[in-house]
Formats: sequence, C-alpha cells, structure tokens
Amino acid sequence: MTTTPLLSVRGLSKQFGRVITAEDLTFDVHQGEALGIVGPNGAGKSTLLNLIGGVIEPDSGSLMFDGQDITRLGAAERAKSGIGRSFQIPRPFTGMTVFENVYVGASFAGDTRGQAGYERSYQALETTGLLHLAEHRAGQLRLLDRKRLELARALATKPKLILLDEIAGGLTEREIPQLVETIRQLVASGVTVVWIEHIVHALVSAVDRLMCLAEGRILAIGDPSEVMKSPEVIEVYLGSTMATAEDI
Amino acid sequence: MALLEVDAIDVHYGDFQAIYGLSITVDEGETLAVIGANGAGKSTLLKTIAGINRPRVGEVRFDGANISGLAAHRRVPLGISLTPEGRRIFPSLTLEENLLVGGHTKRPGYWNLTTVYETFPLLADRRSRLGVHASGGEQQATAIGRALMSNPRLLLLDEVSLGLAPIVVENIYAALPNISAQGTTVLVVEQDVNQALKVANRVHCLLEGRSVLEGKPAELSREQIASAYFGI
Amino acid sequence: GGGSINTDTSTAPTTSASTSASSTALAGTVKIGFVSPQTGPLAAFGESDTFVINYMNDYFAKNPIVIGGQNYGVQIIVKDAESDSAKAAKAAADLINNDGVDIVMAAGTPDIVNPVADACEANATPCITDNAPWQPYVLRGKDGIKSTFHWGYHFFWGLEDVAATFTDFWSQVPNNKKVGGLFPNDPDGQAWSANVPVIVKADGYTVTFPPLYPNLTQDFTAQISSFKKSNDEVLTGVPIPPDFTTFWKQAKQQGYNPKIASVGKALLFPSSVDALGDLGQNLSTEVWWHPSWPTTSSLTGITPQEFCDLFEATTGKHWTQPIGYVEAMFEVAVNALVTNGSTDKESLAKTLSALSTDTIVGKVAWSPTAGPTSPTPNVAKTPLAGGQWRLTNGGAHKYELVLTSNKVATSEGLNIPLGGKEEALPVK
Amino acid sequence: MEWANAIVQGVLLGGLYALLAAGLSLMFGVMRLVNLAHGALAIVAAYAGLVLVQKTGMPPFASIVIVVPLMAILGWVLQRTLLNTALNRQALAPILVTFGLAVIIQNLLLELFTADNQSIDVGSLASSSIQITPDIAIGVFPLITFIVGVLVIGLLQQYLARTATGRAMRATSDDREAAELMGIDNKYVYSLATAISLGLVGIAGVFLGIRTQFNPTFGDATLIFAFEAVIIGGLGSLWGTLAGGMILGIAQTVGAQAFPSSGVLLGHVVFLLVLAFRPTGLFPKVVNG
Amino acid sequence: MSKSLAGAAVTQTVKVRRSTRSSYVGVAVFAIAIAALAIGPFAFLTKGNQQNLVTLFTYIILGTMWNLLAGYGGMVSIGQQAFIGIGAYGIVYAADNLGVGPIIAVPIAMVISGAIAYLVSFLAFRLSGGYFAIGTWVIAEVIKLVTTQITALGAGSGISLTAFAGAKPEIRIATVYWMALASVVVAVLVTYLLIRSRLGAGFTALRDDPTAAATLGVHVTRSKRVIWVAAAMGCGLAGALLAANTLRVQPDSVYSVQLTAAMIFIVVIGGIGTIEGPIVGAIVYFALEQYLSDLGAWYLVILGSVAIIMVLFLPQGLWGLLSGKGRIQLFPTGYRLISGPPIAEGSKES
Ligand SMILES: Nc1ncnc2c1ncn2[C@@H]1O[C@H](COP(=O)(O)OP(=O)(O)OP(=O)(O)O)[C@@H](O)[C@H]1O
Ligand SMILES: Nc1ncnc2c1ncn2[C@@H]1O[C@H](COP(=O)(O)OP(=O)(O)OP(=O)(O)O)[C@@H](O)[C@H]1O
Ligand SMILES: [Mg+2]
Ligand SMILES: [Mg+2]
Repeated sequence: MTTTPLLSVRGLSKQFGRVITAEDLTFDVHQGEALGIVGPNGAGKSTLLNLIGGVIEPDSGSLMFDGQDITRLGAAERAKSGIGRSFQIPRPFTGMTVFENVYVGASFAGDTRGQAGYERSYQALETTGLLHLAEHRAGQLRLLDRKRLELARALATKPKLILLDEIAGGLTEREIPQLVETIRQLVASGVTVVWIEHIVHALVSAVDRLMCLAEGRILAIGDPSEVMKSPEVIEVYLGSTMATAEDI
Repeated sequence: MALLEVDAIDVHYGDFQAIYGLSITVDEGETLAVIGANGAGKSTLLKTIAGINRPRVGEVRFDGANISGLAAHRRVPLGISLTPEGRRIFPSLTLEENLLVGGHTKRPGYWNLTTVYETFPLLADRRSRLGVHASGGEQQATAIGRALMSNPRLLLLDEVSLGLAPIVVENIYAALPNISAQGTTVLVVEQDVNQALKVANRVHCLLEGRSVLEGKPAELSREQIASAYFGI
Repeated sequence: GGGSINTDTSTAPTTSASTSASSTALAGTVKIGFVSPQTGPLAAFGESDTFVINYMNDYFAKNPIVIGGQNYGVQIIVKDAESDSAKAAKAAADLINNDGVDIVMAAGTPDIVNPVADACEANATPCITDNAPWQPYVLRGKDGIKSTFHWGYHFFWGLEDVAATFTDFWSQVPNNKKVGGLFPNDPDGQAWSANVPVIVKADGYTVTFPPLYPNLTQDFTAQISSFKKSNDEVLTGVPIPPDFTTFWKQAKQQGYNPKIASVGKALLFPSSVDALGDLGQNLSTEVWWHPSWPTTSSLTGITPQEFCDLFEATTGKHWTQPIGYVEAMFEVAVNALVTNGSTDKESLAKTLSALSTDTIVGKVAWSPTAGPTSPTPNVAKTPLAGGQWRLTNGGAHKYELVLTSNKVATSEGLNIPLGGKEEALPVK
Repeated sequence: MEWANAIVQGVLLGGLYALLAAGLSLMFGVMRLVNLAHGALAIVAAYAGLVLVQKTGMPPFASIVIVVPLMAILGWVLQRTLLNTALNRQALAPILVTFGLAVIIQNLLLELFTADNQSIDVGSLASSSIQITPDIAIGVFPLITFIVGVLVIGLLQQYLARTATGRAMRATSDDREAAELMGIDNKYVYSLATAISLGLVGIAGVFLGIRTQFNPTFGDATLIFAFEAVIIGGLGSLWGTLAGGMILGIAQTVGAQAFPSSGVLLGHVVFLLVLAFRPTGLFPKVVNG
Repeated sequence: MSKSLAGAAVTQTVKVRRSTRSSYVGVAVFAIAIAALAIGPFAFLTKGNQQNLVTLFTYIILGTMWNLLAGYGGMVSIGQQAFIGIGAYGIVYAADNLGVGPIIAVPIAMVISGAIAYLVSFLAFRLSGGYFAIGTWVIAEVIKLVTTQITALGAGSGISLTAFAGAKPEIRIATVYWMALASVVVAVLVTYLLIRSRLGAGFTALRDDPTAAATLGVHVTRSKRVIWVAAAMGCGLAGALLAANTLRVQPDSVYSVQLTAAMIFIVVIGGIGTIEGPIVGAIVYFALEQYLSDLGAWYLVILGSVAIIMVLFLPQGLWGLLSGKGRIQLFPTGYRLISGPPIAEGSKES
C-alpha cells in the first residue's frame, strides 16, 4: 500500500431540496487500499458513490482522480478513466445476455474490444461465478445473480478504483468469506476498492480503513477496529449487540 | 389450532418447479423462521401464501379455510401480509403515503401511523420523502411498517434485514416480540441463520424446494442445520 | 386491385358493369379510375362521389357506350384518398399503372385534385377534375408559377367569379365597403387571399385580412379584434366548417356583427349549415349548382331537380352541390371517348382539348373558341351563382339555399332564376 | 385593451383545454397510460350527446347526466378488456393499443354517422355574452366551460390526493403486484380510474360538441393541446394541468394577437420552452418513469 | 467466487460467435433477392409493380428507422413525421429550386433532415418517456407550422416536384424504383452495421438503463444523438422517396402523424428490437393496404384491430413467431459465448 492518493475528495457537498446528503466531505483514497464505508441508512453512502461515479453532480467541492480533476467529467468519462462501480439496487440490461452485459463494460469503459474484450468478459464472469449463466437474459436473473452481475460488469471495465455498494447482502454465511477473498485478491492485484456494506464483519475482514458516514458527514475514519469501537459509531450505527463475525 | 397450513404444495414458474410437496403449519402467535440457501424456494413459499403464486398441487389453508384460489388482494383483509423481497416501495408516494396504502384494508388493530413511527423513528423524520428518493434502509423500514399497517394476523417477512444498518436490524428484531405480542403470527425468512434462530419458536430449513429439517432452535445442533442448509 | 363501388344506396338493383345484361355484345370495357376521399376529414366530398358513382354504374350497366362503332362497358374503379394528398397521388398512379385505367377522375378540394393531376401528368394518362377553383389548380408551382398541363383537364369557376358574385351580394345590402377576410393557410385560403381582395378592390371594397391562420385554430379572438377594429361590415373567407363555427360563435360572443357574411367552403354542405343552429340564417355563399339550373345531363338526360330528388330519396339527406359536378365529369369523359372513337390516351387528351359538352352544370368546353372564356389552356370555366341560407321554419330541411345572385352565370349565358334578394344578417 | 381581451379569452380557452385534459391527466399522470384514443373518445361523447338531444329533445346540458355514466361504463369495459392486458405487456403496448383504438373509433363513427359536420345546438346561449368593458366581452358558454373545467380539476385533485382510493390508484400505477399485496384490487382500481377518466371525457366531449362543429376525425385536433396541458403542468398534478391549460390558452390567443398566423405555433413554442427549462413540467407530483 | 483474477490464466480458447448458419443463408437469400429486384424493371416488373415496390421499400425504411429509435435507442418518438416532411420538402427544394437533379437531391434532403434533427435533439433530449413522445410530436407540429409559413415552399398549399417533368413515365418510374431499392439496401445495411458494431451493444444497454450504461463508459447523450440523427436521416430518405413517388408535397400530408403511426404499426406487426422485424412488418402492412384499402373505413377498422391484437397477443411480432422466438437470425447482432477454458468448480455453484 502506497500513500499516493488515487482519489482525493475535497469539500464535496450535495443537497436534495432540504435534504443534505453530503456536507463538505474531504478524504483521500490511497492507491491500492480498500476503504470500507458504513453508516446508518440514509447517511449518504450511496450518494457519495454516485458523486464519485459521476451519476450525480455535486453542488460544490472537487474530485481528483489519478492526478486528473474529474469534477466536471460525466459518468462515461469517469468510467473510462478507471472508476468502476456496482449499484446497490442492481441495474442489469434486461434485454441482453449476461455475457453481453459484461461485454458492454469491457468494450466501452474497459476499451478492450474483440477477442481481448471477450476474454476480459469471460474472466469477470468466472471470477463472479456467473459463467454458467453467460447465455441467459439478464432480465431473468435472480436478485443475487443480479448483484454478481453488477460486480462482474464493474470488473470488466478494468477499473483502477472500484466502488462497491452492498454486494454481500443476501449472500449465505458460506458465500461471504468467498466474496471477501475475491475482494482481497482484487486489492492484491492492484485495484483500489471502496466498499459500502452493512454486513460489518465481512467488511472489516477485507478493508484497510473504515469510514463511517452519518447525515452526510464523516463521523469517523481510520483503522477499522478503532472506528468500530468509537462510541458515536456504536450509538448511531452499530447498536449495543453488534452481531460479530460468527460463522456457522 | 394451526393458523396457517401449507399442505403438500407444488409451485412452478412456467416449466420450472420451485417447490416440491412442501407442507408447513404455523400456529397462531408463533414465530416460524424459514431458512435455506439461495434459491431454496423461501421467497416462493411466502409469495404462494400471500397469493402471488398459486400452487399447482396442494392447498394453502388459513384459519381452516382453503384459500388456494383466492387472489392476493383478497387475502389481505383476512390478515395475511407480506413484506416482499426487494422492498417494492411505491416510488411516487411519500413514505407516509406508502404506510397509508399499507392500511388500505382498514383492518383494526394495534398498528397505525403513530405506533409504526414509534417502532421506526427513522421513518417519522422522513415521512414526507418520496419513496424513490429514500435510501435502501429507509425503504426497508417502510416496507415493514407498511405490512404492519394492515394489522395482519400472519406477517410474512422476506429477508427484512437486508441492507439495514446493524442498529436497525437490532431494532427490528427487538420489535418482533412486540409484534408477536399483539397476537401476530410471524413467518420470517432470513439469510442470517443466527438472527433467525434467536427470534423463532420453530425453524424450517428448505433445500431445493423441499423441507429438509424442522424443529425448535434449542433442539437443533449447528451441524444439523449446516448439513440441512447446504445439503451436505 | 380496386373494385367498382356497389352499395345498397343505389337506386336500381345493383349490377356491376362487367356482369351487365348486355355484356355479351360488348367489345370491351373502358376503365375509369376515380380518386375519392372516402375517409378522413374530407369524407363529406366522398359521400357525394359515392352516390354519383353508384348512379353511373347503374346507368352504364344498362347503357354501354359506343366507341368507334362498338359497344363498350364502363367500369369505375374507386380508390380512397383517405383525405391525404400523398395517398391521393399514390391512388392515381396505382389506378394507372396497376389497374390500367383509361381515364382518371378526381373531385373535391385542391388537396385531392392537385396531386391526382400531377400523378396523371407523370404517368401519361388523361385526367378530368373539378370541384376546385381553377387558380389553385393552375398556380401551384413554387411562387405561384403557372403549371402547364398535357394530360390534365379541369373545369370549374374561378375566384374572379366568386369575387363578382360576392360583390353582387354586397351591393344589395348597404354597407361601408369594408371587408374582413378569414383565410386559412391551405390551398384554398392561399388562392382566395391572393385573388379575391385584389378583384373586389375594383368595386371599391377594401379587404383587410390578418395573416393566414392554420386550420383547426381553436380561438379567433385576434381575427375578431382586427375586424372589429377596422369596422368591417362585410365578412368573407374560406374557412373549413369547424373553424367557421368556432369563429362565428366567438364573433357573436365578442360582439362582432357584420351586416353581411359571404363565405366559401364552410357553407357548402347543408349539414354544416344545419349544425350552426339558428346562427346560419342569411349567411351567403357561392352556388356552383342548384336544382333550379336550366340544364340536363347530356348522358342520362336527368335534370338537376330530378337528380337532387334522387339523391334525397336515396340517401335521405339534403342534396349537395358537388353531385352535379361529379356527374358532369362522367358526361365529359363519355363524350370524349365517344368523340375520340378510341381509348388511345394520347388522342384522347387531344380530343379533350377541343371538347365541348353541355353538362348538367352547364357548358364545359376547353376549346378556346367554344363556351365561356377559358382562362388558360386545360381549364374550362363553368357558370357560378350565389345564394343565401334561410331558415325554412318547419320545412323539409332546416335551411334552404335561396339564390340571390345570378350575375356571373347570366354573363356566361346561363339564365338561372333568382329565388329572392340578398338580405342583411339578423341583428343579434 | 385588445391585449387584455386576448388574455381573457386565453384564460377561457385554457379552461376548455383543462377540461379536455382532466381525464387525460388522470390516465397519463396517474396510470402512466398515454391514451391516444382520448380525442376520439371525446368525439364519441359528443355524438352520444348529439343523439340524445336530437332523439329525446332533452336540453344539451342535461344530456351530460346520461353521457357521463355511459362513457364511464365504456371506460370500465375498455379497461377490463383491452387496457388491462396492455398494461401487462411491454411499455409501448398502451400507446399502441390506444392508437389502434382511436383509428377504430374514428372509422366506426364514420360508418355510423357519416362525415357530416354536426353540432349540439344550445340556441342563443351559443352567442350570448357578458360585456365587461366596451372591448371585453366574455362568452357565456366559454365561461361555463371554464367554470366546469376548474371544478372538475379541483374535485379530481382532491379525490386523488385525499382519498384512499386516489392513493390506491397512484400506488397501483407504481407497482401493481406490491399494491395487490396491500389488499388493493388493481383491476378494480384501474377500471375505476379509467371509468372516471372517460366520464370526464364525456363532459369534455359534450362541451366540445356544443362549442364547435365536429365530425369523426375532429378529436385528433384537440388531443395534442390536451397532452400539452398535462405535460406543462407536470405529471400527476391536476392543478398543474389547469395551469398548463391556461398557459397554453393564453400563449395561443396572445400569440395570435401579435402574429395572427402563428397563434397555434406560439402555443407549441411556449410548451417547448417550458419543457426546456422544466423538463418535468411545472408542478410534477409523480416520478416520470 | 474464488477464481484467480490474474489475466494470464485465461487463454485464447474463449470463443464468441457473432453469426449463425441462418445468417449465412440470410445473406445469400438477400443478395439474390436484391440482384433480382435490381434487374426487375428490365425483366419482370411492370410500372405498377415498381411503384408498389417503392412504397414497400419506403415502408421498410420507415419501419427500420422507428425500430432503430425505439427498439435500440429506447426513444419512443411520435414525431418522426417531422423528418419525413423535411426529406420530402428537401428533395423538392434541392431538385427544383437548386436544380441539382433528383438523385443528388436525395442525399441533400437526408443531410437537411439530419442537421435539423441534430439541432432539435438539444431540446428533445431534455425529455424522457411519455414526455419525449409528446414533445417530439409537438416539435413535428412546430416544424410543420413553420414550413407552412415559407412561401418558397408553397406555404400552406404545398408544392409539386417538377424535376421529373417531361420525363417518360417508364424512365421516371424506373429511376425512382432504383433510387428506392438502393435506399432500402443502404438504410437496412447501415442500420444493421450500426447495431452490430460496438456502438450497438451500447445502444441496447442505454435503452435498458441509461444510468448503468453511463457508468460502464457508454456516452449516453452522444450515443442517443447518433441514433436520433441516423433515424432522422433515414426518415428524410423515406420522405424524399415519398415525394419522388407521389410528386406532390403538401404539409398536412407529409407532416401527418399518420406516417409515424404507420411506422409504429409496421414495427409492432413485425416485431421490435430485431433487424428482420420491421422488414416483415412492412411487407404485411403493405399487403394489408393493397388488399383491404378498398374497404374504406372498414380497412382502417381492421388495421386498428390487427395492431391491437398483435400488441396484446403477439408482443414479439410476426418475426418473433417466424424465427421461433429468436432461434433463427438473419441479421444476428448478439454475442454468443460458445466456448472457453474448462469451468472451474468454484464458479459453477451459485
Ligand atoms: N433525489 C433525492 N431527493 C431527495 N432526497 C434524496 C434523493 N436521493 C437521496 N435522497 C436522500 O438522501 C439520503 C441519502 O441517501 P443514500 O441513498 O445515499 O443513503 P445510504 O447511505 O446509501 O443509505 P442505505 O444504507 O440505506 O442505502 C437519504 O435520506 C435519501 O432519502
Ligand atoms: N419469477 C421467477 N421465474 C422463474 N423462476 C423463478 C422466479 N422466481 C424464482 N425463481 C426460481 O425459483 C427458485 C426458488 O426461488 P426463491 O426466490 O423462492 O428462492 P429463495 O429461497 O427465496 O432464494 P434467495 O435466498 O436468493 O432469496 C430459484 O431457483 C429461482 O431461480
Ligand atoms: Mg445506499
Ligand atoms: Mg428470496
């Protein structure tokens, strides 16, 4: 893990009407690290990913990615510059096959076309365990497979930074460690990860740093176990009887 | 007497059979947890009880009456209410309106806007927000509140803790006894087996559309559950 | 493929031309193509067409025509233009190139007539048209340049006749000679607004008209304001019926009460006038044809009065002016075929150019030497009169069309009896 | 003064548009059903009113009392037969089905009533007016139309916003299956909505039939204005529809005052301008799905 | 979910197939058909046949364009008549006023359509869904009303195409026929290649979910604009052919919303979202018109009923039925993953 910030977020704010979902957010994501994000429901976590991914525009603040100011770039340009993401509520291209869904990521944002693109797509499907469904219509997938598809598409874009929004929800206790392992390998292969998850034990076991958001502000950021012990985090997010990693 | 009797049902999606000769009974006031791996047929079971899917074979009886042929919207007045997988919040309605729609059948009982807001203070603050804008967790809480608003005798909860902050999950499960205390029978589907075991009087484990294990949490060993769960 | 129209509205037992009694003696069948707006907004014209076509089918079934000494049956093939000019053109081309018709006919507004005539020019087939003033027929290239025709032959009156008829009305009711013009932005409106104001100026009338409005405009406040402002005691124009109704009701509401209103198109069909309720009283309009016309059909011998009675008996509706003109096209076509002695298209066109026929609507002659002045080659002019709609108060019809001007017709040698004198509009 | 008059007449015209658009607003704004048969159905109502007035001699406004329930029944039947199935198909289905319906209706009317222009006669009411200033007179009939338009919109708005059934309609349009799970009978709710919508079309149709002459194909001409009113106002907002109707009406009359050839054109331009700056209309209540 | 991410693990054995046996047959059949049609006027096509085929070709182009818009671009426009009208006026203006000759006038008409569509897109693209549909309709009305104010184009009366004046009917009809044949081949082929290209996958993605497509690098607005302008040019082409075939251009006719209705009927009858669908739909629509239009009002009643029945009971259209729900593809656009390295065990389970 190096200390060069891959992504620096500076003074990022976003307000919907009277609802403040991001208020003066400033933090860095370092090259090659895995940053976990937790926070109460409605804290602004998904909004933050939307801001970084370029799906929504900030009211103020700036974003630097890989040495480039991306504040004004659209979602497609950001994807091309190396930001991949998954959506909390999956958004498959229902009229395409699973393979074609992934190939869109590989060929557009990933810019690998033809054979190379096919291989990249194949690999993403294999990694996420979707290969056997490659020829299925994405619209027919079950929720869980849709989530996997989110991940597969993001991987196919060859991201430098991947933004993951609750991809573990709905996984069985046995599948979660596999996912954690996948993320670890991803990080090991040099991809920077920002991961939102409410299944805290999964998150904590995979990330280098943890950030807790509440009401659009950073409540705590730092070493995962430190953050988890913070009384504010416990109060607004974890509750008293935090279910810890307790595998069957 | 059993409030709900699911009697040897087969459920299909087109040619694909999702449930094979499944039988389950739930007694009035009881909390039954249904667990099982992905695709085991848990959601299908709940949807069949709620009337969205119809069994091709077998019967669903509620309070002694065969309701297998009854449309979903006619089961709500009887006291069956489902919190569907994936929340299914009405996006163009405010959260409060979502709750009010939940009370559409006007079944009398403990639950109303006030009691729901007490249980989910999160919602009280955001009642005028549109469903489409609500965060995942806000939506989940609304979905449960909405189901409660019909004052069901039988509450069907499908993976309600999905996407919720730990503290909210804790609150919901803390609220479950409270819900049960109103005389509501609860059938909960949960991925998190520990959670399920904690709240349930009885557990049913499904594997590929069949019931493979049934019993009281205290009587079941971890190994039993694990093998039933994964079919090892 | 097309088919001859055979509906139960016809008078005699219907038999199609090809199975007629005398078919054994036929040397062949002449095919006449007819493009008619059977559906869509212009379908009112199509209804008149249908009546006449049925009538002609019956006639031809019993009376083969003699061409070059041999008997020929006549088959009329009708195509629906769906009130759309592109469809009309397509229908005409289809009639020529797929059904192999010898002559094409069309009637009813420039929207139908112009594209059909164009299609016939391009596909080298004689074409007889009417029911549209000759100016929009002739002046339709870019910037109103005259089109030249080889195959197309049109007969109708012109806007100079309307203008003369209208000024004749206006001279009968004292007014300030200020005229408001209600002209839409369609072929008729373009032609009227370009011609009528210029012509009536000679008689001392000033026509003010706001820029042309699109059809189916929902509100005419701007036009009414303008007429009120310039105190136009006379109203003229050529709106479509719904627009005139909207306008006229609004005019009454907003206190615009001209002394006299002479309006084309909107007041053509009796049903449109009936639909005005009592507001139709004393509205005047040009009259192309009327039961009192002192003419007979050169083909069937029927008189205008008989023909209108037949229409009313058959359809149960008030007679309409286009039926005379549609019948006249058949007279012309048959005359041309008989005179020509063959169905050869090129010689048929030449025959038409010198043809003169005394039809049920008056003399139709393209020859520059015969009949009323032909303003331009390929156009023959027919007589025009004018009349006023009057409530009958309990008669067979709600309104009756009373002839109040015969100036133009008389000058063209047709003596049409007047039914009364032009009266001012009722004061509200 | 001419300008003031143009505005007054524009407001009145807006009332007509709002009346025409009310049923459309319910179906488009609440059920997300783009009903291209709306104009044709209004003409059906106009013919129904005409036949009643001519055959029974009842006063034109009284015919509304019969036309509205007839249209409502028609709406109920349409929903049960065609539209419900259409809503279950792909997103395009309702547009296509209602378009097909419009074509069928127009041509059946043509067969039934011929292409003759017709009008429902209200006698002197058609031309009577109230003089406000020497230059401004308000037609009595346009005024009645306006008042009815505002009333209809107001009642419908209250119904949708305040009643459980209105809420159920909106919920059903969001997610039919989820609404079913709340005990809402979607067939009933949709049939009711379509019945109300067509009942309103019934009122609008009779007014249209009184206002001007109509024939079987006349409905299309007003359909676009009704749609514009709904969209300017914003989906799901009935008051928005009223405002939309006014804006359109005033744009047309004032536009025509300035450029008499371009009143309709300027109405369209104002519509497009509103959308350029407020792509979801002025007062959207519903998420544009 | 534990397979290694290392790229080197996957070798060249991944195979994706883009054409099918049926598509080879399709290419052959189409090539023969086009060749036969091209020599038709010399051999077996009467003038009437040729004119009918021009109409059919125009329908195929129109159907293909609306399918491109709605089926691939997710843009349900009911204002395509705007570009048909511009194309029709364009050819008249270019041929008669600029005097360039009808064959050159056609591409000019297309370019004008495309240019206006490009400008209009900045307004239209602010709208979506039902708003977009109605918005495009209003835009078409605006374009019509503006056209009726231009006296050089005959204002409200319309204008006749005189460039062919004096030409012998045989020559004129055959010329227009070949123009139409070339146009339909180009229009379908270009559409196909567009859809088959990488952009095509982006279009489909865009139609299904614009936000997700954007985050995968698809330029939403840019791609939509490509489709929009291409479809407008296609419609302009069809409009030019229409004018060349009927010789008279009248605003209410060439800007009629009925034209878009015909496009929609064609796509619905044939099936949306495939290249073949609109072709089949155009043939059926054309046949209905040929055989039933003499029934007048009843023809339209039947047409309306057919459309409703198709939508309700055969949503994939006739091509969906003929192709066995997509098993036969004459113009395949998809990506079939047919082979790869042996699937690792861990990834098989779900
Ligand atoms: N377009 C919008 N208009 C108004 N409010 C919005 C909008 N989008 C989001 N919000 C609000 O902003 C807040 C943050 O939403 P966000 O989806 O980022 O939460 P989150 O942290 O991801 O929550 P969860 O863990 O429940 O997914 C929520 O309260 C939500 O209701
Ligand atoms: N609408 C559908 N159409 C076809 N098959 C379906 C449908 N819904 C579910 N299935 C199939 O039925 C089986 C049971 O699905 P179900 O959703 O009931 O499982 P589950 O136990 O709830 O799984 P999960 O834990 O993933 O929610 C699965 O194999 C699934 O693929
Ligand atoms: Mg979130
Ligand atoms: Mg489930």
